[in-house]
Amino acid sequence: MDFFTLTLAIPLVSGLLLTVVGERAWAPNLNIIASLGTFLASALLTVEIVAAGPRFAFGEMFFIDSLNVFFVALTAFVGLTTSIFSGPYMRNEQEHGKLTRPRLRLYKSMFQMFMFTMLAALTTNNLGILWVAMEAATLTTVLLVSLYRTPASLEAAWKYFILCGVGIAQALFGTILLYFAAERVLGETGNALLWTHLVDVKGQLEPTIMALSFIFLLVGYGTKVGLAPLHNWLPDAHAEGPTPVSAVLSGLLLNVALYAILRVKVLADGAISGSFAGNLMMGFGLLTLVVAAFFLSRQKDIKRMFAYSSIEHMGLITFAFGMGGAVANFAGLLHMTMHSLTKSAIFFTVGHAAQKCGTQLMEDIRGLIRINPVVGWGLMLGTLAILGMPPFGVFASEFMILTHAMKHHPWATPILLLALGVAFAAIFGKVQPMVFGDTHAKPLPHAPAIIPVFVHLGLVLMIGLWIPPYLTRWFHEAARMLG
Amino acid sequence: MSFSGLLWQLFAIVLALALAPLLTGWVNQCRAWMQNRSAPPLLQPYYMLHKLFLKDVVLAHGASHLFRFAPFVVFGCMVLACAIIPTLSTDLPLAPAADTIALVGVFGLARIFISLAAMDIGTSFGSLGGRREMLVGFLAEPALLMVIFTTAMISQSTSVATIVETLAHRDFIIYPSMAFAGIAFTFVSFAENARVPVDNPATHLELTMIHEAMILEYSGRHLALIEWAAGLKLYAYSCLGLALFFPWGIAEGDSMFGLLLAIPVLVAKLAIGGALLAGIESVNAKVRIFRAPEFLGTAFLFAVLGLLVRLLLETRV
Amino acid sequence: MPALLPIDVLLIAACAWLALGFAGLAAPRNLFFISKILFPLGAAVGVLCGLTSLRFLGESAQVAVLAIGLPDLPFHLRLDNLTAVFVLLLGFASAGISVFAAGYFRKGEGAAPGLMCLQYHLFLASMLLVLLADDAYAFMVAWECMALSSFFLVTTDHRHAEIRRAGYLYLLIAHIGAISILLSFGVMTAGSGDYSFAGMRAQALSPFWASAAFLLALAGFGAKAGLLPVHVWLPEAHPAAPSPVSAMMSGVMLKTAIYGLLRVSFDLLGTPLWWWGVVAMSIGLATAVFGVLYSTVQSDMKRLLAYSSIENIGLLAVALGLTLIFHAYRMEALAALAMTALLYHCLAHAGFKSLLFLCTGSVLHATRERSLGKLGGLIHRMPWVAWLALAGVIASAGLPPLSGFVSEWLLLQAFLFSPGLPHPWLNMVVPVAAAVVALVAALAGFAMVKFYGIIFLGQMREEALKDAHDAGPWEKAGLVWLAGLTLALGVLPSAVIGYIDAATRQLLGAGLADKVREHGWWMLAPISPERASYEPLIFLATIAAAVLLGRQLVHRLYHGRLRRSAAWDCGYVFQGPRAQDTAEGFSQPIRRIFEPMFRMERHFPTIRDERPYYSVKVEDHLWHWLYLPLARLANGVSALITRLQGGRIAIYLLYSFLTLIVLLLVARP
Amino acid sequence: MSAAIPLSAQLINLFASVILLLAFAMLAQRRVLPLINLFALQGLTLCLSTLVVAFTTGQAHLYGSAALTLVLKAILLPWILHRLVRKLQVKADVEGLINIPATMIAGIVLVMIAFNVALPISQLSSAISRGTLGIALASVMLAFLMMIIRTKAIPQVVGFLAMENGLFLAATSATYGMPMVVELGIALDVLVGVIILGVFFFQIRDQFDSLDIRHLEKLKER
Repeated sequence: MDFFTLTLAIPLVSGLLLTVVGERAWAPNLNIIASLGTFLASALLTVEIVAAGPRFAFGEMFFIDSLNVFFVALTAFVGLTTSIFSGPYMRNEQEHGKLTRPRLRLYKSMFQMFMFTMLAALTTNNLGILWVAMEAATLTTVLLVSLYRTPASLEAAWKYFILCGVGIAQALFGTILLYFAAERVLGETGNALLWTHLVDVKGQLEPTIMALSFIFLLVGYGTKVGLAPLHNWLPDAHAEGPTPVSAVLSGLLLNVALYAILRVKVLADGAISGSFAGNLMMGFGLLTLVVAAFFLSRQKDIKRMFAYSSIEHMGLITFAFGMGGAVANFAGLLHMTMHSLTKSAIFFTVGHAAQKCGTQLMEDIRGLIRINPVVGWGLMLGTLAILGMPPFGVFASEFMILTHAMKHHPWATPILLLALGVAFAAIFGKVQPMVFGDTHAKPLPHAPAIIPVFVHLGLVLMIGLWIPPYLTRWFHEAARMLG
Repeated sequence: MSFSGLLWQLFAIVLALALAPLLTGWVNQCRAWMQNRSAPPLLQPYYMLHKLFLKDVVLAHGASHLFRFAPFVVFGCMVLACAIIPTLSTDLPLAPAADTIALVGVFGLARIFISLAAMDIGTSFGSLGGRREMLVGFLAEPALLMVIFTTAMISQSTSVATIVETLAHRDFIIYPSMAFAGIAFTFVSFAENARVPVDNPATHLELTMIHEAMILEYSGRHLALIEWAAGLKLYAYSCLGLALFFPWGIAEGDSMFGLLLAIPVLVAKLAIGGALLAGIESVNAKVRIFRAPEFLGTAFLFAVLGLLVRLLLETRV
Repeated sequence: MPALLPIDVLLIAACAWLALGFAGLAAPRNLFFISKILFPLGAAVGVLCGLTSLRFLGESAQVAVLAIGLPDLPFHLRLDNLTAVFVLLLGFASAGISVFAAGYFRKGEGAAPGLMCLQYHLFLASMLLVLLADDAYAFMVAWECMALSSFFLVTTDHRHAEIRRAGYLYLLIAHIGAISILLSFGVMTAGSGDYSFAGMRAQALSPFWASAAFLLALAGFGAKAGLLPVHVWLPEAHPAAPSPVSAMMSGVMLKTAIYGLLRVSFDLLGTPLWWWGVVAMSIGLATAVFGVLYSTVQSDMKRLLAYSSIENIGLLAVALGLTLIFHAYRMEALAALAMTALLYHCLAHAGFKSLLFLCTGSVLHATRERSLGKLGGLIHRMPWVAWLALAGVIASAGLPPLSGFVSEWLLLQAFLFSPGLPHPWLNMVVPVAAAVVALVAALAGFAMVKFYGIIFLGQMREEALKDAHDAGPWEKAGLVWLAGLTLALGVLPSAVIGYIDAATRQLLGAGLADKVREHGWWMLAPISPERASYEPLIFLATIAAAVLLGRQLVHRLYHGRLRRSAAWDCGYVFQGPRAQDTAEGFSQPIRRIFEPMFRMERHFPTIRDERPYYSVKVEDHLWHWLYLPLARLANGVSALITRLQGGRIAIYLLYSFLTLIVLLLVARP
Repeated sequence: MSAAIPLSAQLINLFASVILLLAFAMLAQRRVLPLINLFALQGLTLCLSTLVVAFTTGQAHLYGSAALTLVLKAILLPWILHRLVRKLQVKADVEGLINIPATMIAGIVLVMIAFNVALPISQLSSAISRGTLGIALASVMLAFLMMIIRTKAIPQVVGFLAMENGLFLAATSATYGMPMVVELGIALDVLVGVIILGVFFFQIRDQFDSLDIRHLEKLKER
């Protein structure tokens, strides 16, 4: 068995296994072990790809290159830390009476299934399968979002399902159009949806169809990325689901959706002269950034607020990829990584904080630093990191995006900076009183798993100061591939 | 700098110390005459100083070391001021130690110390006096600086000696700016020396006094030093005014003749100046304390106007 | 083994500070270890920095590239003379503050000492890195680290809502300033994509873009320095922080902003335009007047000092403006004079303002009181602090023979020789600016007398003040060090100028040192003794001689008798502490004269009041005219945008639908 | 002109038109059960159209597609929906947000837009499926419109499924079918989705005592 098969098989098998044995006492450990296995396999796969270059798997069905192997590793890593985090978190939820054992079983198995669908979406070579995997990811997460079965969580899940379902239907139409365009070049060989084949002939694809197809795909997958004004499901789903789910939604699912857009953008760029796709993405990115920034200041629920922050960052990343070119793509990839790590770390601390204070309302969360200094500092540093404060890595990528924008699209710079400033004012103004000040909250029955937070933040800090050379090489290669 | 220069410097200081109370006495006498009062003796200030030195110092319970230290500092500052203002000669060894800006600084230093000392006991009048003194000070100081700037621009120097040399020994030129500066300077001197439109040295009327309120708690040698310093300040201002606006007669270099001639000229100028001062004081009424800022504001404006006139009209002179 | 270059020494110093910080985290509750070992070591590192830059000054620049940073933009470091002057400032000022801090932090106050130690030393290290940075990324990282670490220090006592508010405001404005700085750097690269300072120097910008870069830098660094109208954080943050931190922020951190301005306008941008100077000068004047006026009317001792810092920053901006004007017209000798004044005032302010803030720290510790209305008479209980504070007060009031006067003197000299500018309009305006500077200096005296008189002199306004105690040995040592610096800067100007001249020469190509050295070390005559001279030592000696001689003579000729009695006070009987001026009372004339400058809320007692009282609250017009409307605007926009999320799924679907249709209709490749 | 069009293409165009017609009918239908029936009918038409394409092009896997469509869209899903309606005792009347004529006008505008958008593509297409893509796009948009204006959960889901129908039409008729594995995946997803939705309906009814999605408007910004 090679590492790639393992990477996909472990979550699938363990997900199925957990539906059966998920109520046992050791099931959480199985969840962690499976995630660890996935992570190790993906790490070894990464080593292999970095050493030996891109490869196929299962015929031409799967294709792993330097672009997606990096997302695979990131996904597996955040999956691992989230599973570690969710252990004590879910136990606390259970003791608070919010979840029953069958629900926990559902949670664990769906978590693994979700990991599987995402890894599949990332590694597949077939744009149709990509669509299928994305839809499957939606379905698994709908179940996760509605895990509490409260009216609010049902409402959130319903909206999530309908909006993303409709969105993804549009993506399917886009895929069909793409196939239509490809078929004219590649013929009815069954290869017309294989990305590796499409890339080879991207210059010959019909531009009109490709433009139409890209619009559908952008609107479709963009719904899942959370681009304004298609983002409305996102804050609800983040706020009402369990916190580990918010962490993976923000940290991973949005990335995967954006990854799908990136793959298509490469084709659209090849087919359409000029920067049609890039301009669209820049427009959406800016709009999203500004809208999300202004949403931030009126939030009362902590998870909603960070959900909007995710939207904001997705906007920034979309803008970066929209600009295109080696530097901007590099910065976009780096920002995606940094955002995943930081945002999931923030959701970990937010989860503990909300659990401690028994509420997600920010005005009732106070003095975290006094109940649990580690959680308090984690939230504070995480927030500062996500706001783009040096020396954290988010600043490094924002610096590159901004400087690149200044060079090539100076008109956009004031808008970017306005949004970043407004976001800073809003988020920091809300987080500071939560972390600081006095409180009356009591400690929790199960000590929080706080190591993931600091592992994430440590990585983010390291990248802010020093990006390891192999990582740089890797990013460069991926950025070059994106054109 | 030469030995004789040093001697003349010392002589200038001693002369200042000696003449200052006399000037105060002279002004008081003139004032009394003009106001139809019987005048005190000309040497009255000397008697007073002597008597005060003889007396014990009665110190309030709450007085700190700063309170006891301040009179000496104020006195020292005034001595320095008199030492660097050319009274007899422009060739003073101490002159480079402080130019006109530093001179303003010296007055400021003295003011700070006397105000702080006034606040030290913690009485109502003390702090009132300190506050008012600083009020007068912050308005008078920039006005004085502006006057000095005007003269400094004419002479391209801030050194008092150079200014005097330039003004006195060049060909006679009418500087309109100097008229403005002169008026401003007169205003400032009145305020700084606690003279009538702003303050009245002869009364202890609680609600209006400034200088006297500050030194209410002083007695004995401390009071003597402060009074002496006040005399020195008047002397210094007079000499500065004379040096800036009527510089003729001040010796350049240390020729014996010039210096000897300078003494009577100085005395005469001071006598006239003192009489004028008394005259102005007599024909004016003391203004309310909150009119003082207007008075000084006018002075400041005049000084700035002088500067502008200088720049506008005389730059090509 | 090659000899250690100064830049290496400074790098090691930065690492040492970091190491000390993390050492504190190793034993976060061990107060003795942290305060008596780590902080003094930090002070030693500070002295090392100071000495290194003293040794370096005058040499040619040294560069280093670190292996960290962005892949194509590793950290570039550069030690040149401008940097060295500010490192000198940082090293020597921080040494005093660290020693003071060793005695200042006590058990059970605020955060864990180890955390404070980490933040404090991180703050120091990042300031050093700001000065050394030679590319935009390293600079921004260090700059924001500085803001962050100081933010955490400001909010040490975060249980008070107003301290949190102060911290928030501080970090927000710092961040916005940082954005502006980043933009300025971006403009300076001129699209070359080379973000190292060397790359920026190599660019020749058009006047328009150069001006844009300058104005952005002025806004960005101004936000850090506290220039109008982005000063609002300063009077909030300084009082909120523990006193050593206030001292560090006011004394040192604000100067890094000045450093940045100098770096941008003289080093990176090349030749300035004349009107930049006018802009800087106007803002500086407004800031100085604003700062000093508000400083006089404060009732909180640390706020008073904070506003006084704003005033000093204003003066620095005036000096900067003057330098720019001269430099733009190639009047290098005068530019050198103005810049010397600027650098000198940086050093002087670092010394005396740190000293004063530390004194308030000692007072705060001894009395737990910050409000001027509840202090008084502390000279009896805290003589050390009181007498050392006097040095700071005199220097801050800009009076001879201490440090503040020298820089003010140099600045006025520079103003005095401004005629001769080829621009007639400027020729008129510049002297008026000098008048304003003079006014500001005099008002500073007012504020300082208020500060000193109300805290240290008079009767104690509260019973509890009788238990106040003088500062401990560490605190005294720190205060003495800073007072010593203030005195040294005051009496040895020629020597100091000999050192800082290297920076002037580097930036302008002209300096004062040769002329100053001609006339001996005791005399300061920047152009020639005929034109202007100042000999502080002789000045001081004359006054001292007069004082001593006077005292001796009086005692010898008459007597030295002394007795104590109740105060006279015109025979007024009720001489309780409440008869003294309050802080508000003392500043009443200023409020009255400059009434339009303040936004006042006053309550006057009436005859019918059961418990009559008088109160006055002074607020900042700008807050109401600029900041609140901005906040309202942002809120309004945000309220408008939030309507997007109305909860109805049909509407959400409609958005999606319309987006699609619009794109289908509009978007064409 | 018309003589040039082969029979198969005419048939496909016919079926496509029927699908569009049914989409309009669904848009106008006020009651739930007939709505589901219309949906089943649309599934059947889709199946027929796929069969024609399969027959014309001779692609074996399109027969599979047709069978899949028949089983899933014409039989299984309508049956599930019927059961749901019975079990949940949904009121028969469907309330729309806007009235039927207005909806119709909007629908016509949409069809015009869709045809316009699809026009350049149709011109590129081979003769057999000329125009179908526009019809497919139009029915997708009509289904979309239906989702927007319906306030009950079940009609909304029917709209969602009708949209899938439109997509399927595009996939089979316009492009001769996607690769089989993709079609299978899509079908599986739709099936799982409907099952999950069914579970959801019960939960929503339990929580809100109604399937009116106007109850689901609590989560919003205030």
